[in-house]
Amino acid sequence: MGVITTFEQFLVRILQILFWLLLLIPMILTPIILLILPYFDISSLYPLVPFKERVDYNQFLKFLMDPTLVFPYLGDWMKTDFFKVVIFPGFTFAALFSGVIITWWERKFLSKVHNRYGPVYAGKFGGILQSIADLFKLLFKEIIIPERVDKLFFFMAPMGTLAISGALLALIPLGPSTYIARSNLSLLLIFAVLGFYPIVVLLASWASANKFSFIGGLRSLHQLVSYEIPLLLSVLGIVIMAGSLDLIRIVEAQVSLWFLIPQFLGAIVFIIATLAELERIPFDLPEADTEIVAGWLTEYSGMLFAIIQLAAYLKFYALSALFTVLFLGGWHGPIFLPPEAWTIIKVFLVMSFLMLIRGSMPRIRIDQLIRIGWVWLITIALINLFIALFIYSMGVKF
Amino acid sequence: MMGVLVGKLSEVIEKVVDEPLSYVINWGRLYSLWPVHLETACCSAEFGACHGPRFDAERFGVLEAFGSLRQCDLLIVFGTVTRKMMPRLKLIYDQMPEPKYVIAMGACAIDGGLYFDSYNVLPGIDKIIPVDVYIPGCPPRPEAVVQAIMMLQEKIRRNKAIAIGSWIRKKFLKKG
Amino acid sequence: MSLAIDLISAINQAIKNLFKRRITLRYPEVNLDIERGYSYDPKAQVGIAGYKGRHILHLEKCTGCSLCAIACQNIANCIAMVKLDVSYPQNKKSIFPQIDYGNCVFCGFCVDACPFYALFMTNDHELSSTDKKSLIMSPLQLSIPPVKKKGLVQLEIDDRGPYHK
Amino acid sequence: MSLTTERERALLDKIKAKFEDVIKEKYVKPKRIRIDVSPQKIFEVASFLKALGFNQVASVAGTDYPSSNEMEVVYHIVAIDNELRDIVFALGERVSRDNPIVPSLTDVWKSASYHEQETYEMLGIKFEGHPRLERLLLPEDWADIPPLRKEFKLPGRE
Amino acid sequence: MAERTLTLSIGPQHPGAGHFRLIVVLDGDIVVDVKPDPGYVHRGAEKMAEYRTYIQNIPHLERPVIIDSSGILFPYVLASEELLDLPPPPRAQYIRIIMAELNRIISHLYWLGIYGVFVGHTTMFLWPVGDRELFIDLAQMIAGARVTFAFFVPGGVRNDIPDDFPDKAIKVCNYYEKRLKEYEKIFFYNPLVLKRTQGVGILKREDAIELGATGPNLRGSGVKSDVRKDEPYSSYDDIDFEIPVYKDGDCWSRCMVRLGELYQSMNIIKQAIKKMPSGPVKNAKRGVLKGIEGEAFARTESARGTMAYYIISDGKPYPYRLKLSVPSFRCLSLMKHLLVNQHVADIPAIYWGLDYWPVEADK
Repeated sequence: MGVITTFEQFLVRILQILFWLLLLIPMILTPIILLILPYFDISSLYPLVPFKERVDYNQFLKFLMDPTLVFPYLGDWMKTDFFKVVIFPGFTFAALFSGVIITWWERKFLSKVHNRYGPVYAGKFGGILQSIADLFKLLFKEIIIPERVDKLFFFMAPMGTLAISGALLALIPLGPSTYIARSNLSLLLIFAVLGFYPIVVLLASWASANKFSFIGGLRSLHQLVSYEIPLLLSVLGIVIMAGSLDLIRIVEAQVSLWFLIPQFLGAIVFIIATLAELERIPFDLPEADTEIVAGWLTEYSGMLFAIIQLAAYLKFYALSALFTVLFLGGWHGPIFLPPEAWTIIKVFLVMSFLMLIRGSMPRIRIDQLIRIGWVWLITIALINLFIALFIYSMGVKF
Repeated sequence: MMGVLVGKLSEVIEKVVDEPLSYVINWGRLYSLWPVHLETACCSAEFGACHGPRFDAERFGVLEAFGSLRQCDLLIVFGTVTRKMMPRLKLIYDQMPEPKYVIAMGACAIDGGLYFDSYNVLPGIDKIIPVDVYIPGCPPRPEAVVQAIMMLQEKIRRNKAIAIGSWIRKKFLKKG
Repeated sequence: MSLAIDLISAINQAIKNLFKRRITLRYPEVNLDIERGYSYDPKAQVGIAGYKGRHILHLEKCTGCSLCAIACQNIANCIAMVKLDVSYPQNKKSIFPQIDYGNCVFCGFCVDACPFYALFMTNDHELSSTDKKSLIMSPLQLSIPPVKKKGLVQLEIDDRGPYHK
Repeated sequence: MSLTTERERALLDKIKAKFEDVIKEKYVKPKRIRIDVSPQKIFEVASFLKALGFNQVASVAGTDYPSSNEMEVVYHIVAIDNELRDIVFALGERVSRDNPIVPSLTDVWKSASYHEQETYEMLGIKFEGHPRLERLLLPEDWADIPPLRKEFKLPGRE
Repeated sequence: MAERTLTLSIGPQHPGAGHFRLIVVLDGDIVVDVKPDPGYVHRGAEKMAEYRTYIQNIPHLERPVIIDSSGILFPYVLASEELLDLPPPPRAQYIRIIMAELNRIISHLYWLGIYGVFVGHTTMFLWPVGDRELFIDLAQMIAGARVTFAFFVPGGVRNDIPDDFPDKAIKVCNYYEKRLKEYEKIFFYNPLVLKRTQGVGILKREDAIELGATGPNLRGSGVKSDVRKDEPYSSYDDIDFEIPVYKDGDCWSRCMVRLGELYQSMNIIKQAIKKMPSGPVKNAKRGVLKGIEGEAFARTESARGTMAYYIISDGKPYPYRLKLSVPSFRCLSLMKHLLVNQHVADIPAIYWGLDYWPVEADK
């Protein structure tokens, strides 16, 4: 499939690309369409677009003469659910931030730890287009479907990982009003969504019909199941202190003091459990390349692999953002930057810290991992819970 | 008349579809060459050095030896291929997804090198798989490996990833 | 407790290295300064230290004795004696060594074998090719000295680590 | 570096006292002793050497002598961490080329196991009592004679 | 039993095993049986040596272990000097020591880099591989190649060291001794590395001797055995150095032995530079080299352990039989002993902890 020489091949390839584009790009293209739509008669499209009143052509000409008049409409549009889900705190922003910037930054940052440069030549500035190049390559790469795989689950599993990671984004607020969904139970919902991940991984590994995939899937299952409990326990202290499961309420409770300070042990447990949930070094056992090739990713190639990677980085972003919201005071910061910017800066720093751990730690073994999870982390998380109860019983209100 | 029309059409397609798309695809491919982890012999030590901080092949988007070969595009044959390794090498090449490139690193992979008269060594891997770039040396310096990677990038850049125009010309003009 | 200290000191070590120098040689832009190639003094029977890169053949000294080819015969079997259209007084038969770099292992024993100061090695090492045939270098190609490279640097060491200058 | 051979002589005398008639002294050099034993008696000699302190096999070398129609196996035995550590003891045996079967010394020195397997593969000498006489280094489809025999010629030579 | 177990083939295309295959039988996460399958790089060096003269043998005999190419040539030149009657001059012996120790450092650093990858520590791959270049540059100054030097010849070495070498070598050694402290913090005393390596793959003292372990693997089991001390060759008896020995016999001990050897090797290089006499570097004997009839056995301590050559000569310019006894080959018998009853994740840690270099074992 290297060089496309015939028209049939070209058609097949274009169809394939269309499929992937349909999956990913609408989130970028639709906003542009929606920007233009208000200028036309759109009464039939009322359920889709924000503007309930009819926009006439005179209005359109006025906009052409003075583009600044668009801004109030733009502001209105940015408040719609569609924009939120698809563009700003939602998928497009998260995918671009984690899939393009963070992947590039991870390689550059770790390279600096290693005393070298990392990507340089792709893109003019420090190889900034490296991840785009990887994406283009994977878009046009053959997808190998081994003979014995279970095709349905083999294809569904990457989409499943992407869906789970995307769903996590909905519940995490970046600013006081920049969130997609608000619920009284949003913290609990996040854990509920995370709970689907091991199932998808196990399905993927089983469908791959490969011994290494299977071992990787089993490892992943063990790891994810045993680290969800300390992850949940570590945030209970915050729930007690903030008195709510609502993430926005939790951030608002941190106006005076970040929960990092009273809940330091909880933060440590949360970071360790997060690393395990993300399958990153020192807990990257399901993808441990020197032991089991690429773990449950072994049989995935081309765009399926890219989707899984994108999902992994979205999850990385989502859990880092969760840490920011829970422990680092969310959007609180000096007034000279908008609140969303503070959240993103904090998320970026948290992600950099997790990368630093990747640069300085080896991988640990599965039995040690489970032991750490069930014995140490749960104990520390319980101690942390008692600290929170103690502070609460002292009558300290956040 | 028809011939002229088809000729013009193919030219337009070449200009509008083939060239820009080829450029974009090739740009992605040439900065994202992931090598398969296949160590056939001793040159792998110098390939490791090539990924070390000093020569840092990741500057060109070449990752250090990658986990699964399903995700790789570049097969670097590090030196000697013995008769025991030969079927495995062929198998690995067949398992890689298209498009794939092969670099023969070291004298043994090119022609057998020192082991030209050994009873167990395949004299040159181009007898079983196609090779894009040859790197002489025993083992080559990491700079030579980097140079070979740049050469391969140049080769990919010149390669046409999509060639609809010429296909149309070939198919319809001959008939007409 | 000591466990936590050790963990933190490991992470700290990684942070410290963020402020160290990079050792990377930015190869296509700059080149490592390898001063000279390996040569051999047949009178004293010892070599003179230098890099073992591509050969250089002094046509005006080569007598066509094929000692280099004999030395290489059992090592890599990459030197063949070919006839050229040039005439030199010391080389009546006009045969000179031709080297196949697809086989050459750069051991330098052919240089040790040459008693007439005709075959030395240079510091040239960029020989990659997309074509197997172009790896075979004729005597005339071998007689051209390598191009002087741009941006020569050397490895230096200071308090913040090794770097290229 | 001492160039005398007194210690080596004394050691050899000790062995000679036990196995008067079966061993044949080949040479005694500084730090190197070589004796030849017949394959029937090699097990006893080896056990005695191990009791003396030679506790590891450094190499097992088989050699083909088509001129005298014999094959030779030489065990180079070293002593780890005792007073004989600087001496390398060579224990040789010769068998006929037509039916090369020798007793395996794996029971005396476990470290001889893979060396003997390699010798079996490269020369076709059978080690009786070896647990695992099978293909090791050569390709699975090797159908030629063992490569280190003298009548096996390299491709393109002679 | 057969239904419970799972057979994995690790290698030859596997990130955890290059040019080598381990057939592993698993029961859950525990290894039940191991069968090493070497031979993917068997190139017939011993047979080829019978067709080449003593000088022509040098390039292909150093190929089996190019990262320690002086280590593998050292016993060859010692054995062939005995057969050819070509004693090396004293200066050559010191240059040989410097080269051998530089190569030991280069080899250990490569080992450390790969060990870093094998236990999943990315930084520990890149630091040693990067700092290895410092020593490669030093070796290149002397011998004119990055790894395959072809520098030792029977009767001496091929060329003298350049004038600016001693200063540069001492500068690099001084820098690197400081740098190694950073390695200790991030890797050797990192609690997670300790968790991965301590108590894993324990090789007891008796087993180590019985199964034929050698070099750092043997010293990691508490046996003080080093050919450089046991049977001092070249000029090692003039130099004052220690042999690091660790008692536990686990992967970590084997790591620490190699770390100690890095320090000791730099110490030896510094001393050898100071003590080096002046004079010729090559025996001036000329003519066709023909071995005297007889045999020679020489052993040295290479980076991986005792490297030995057994050469039989029948009076011709070619050796009649050349037997190469390499330390990696002896690791094969350790593998089954160490890997059975361990976890899957420990396979790379134990396997590469033995510093098994398949090319060397296959010859």
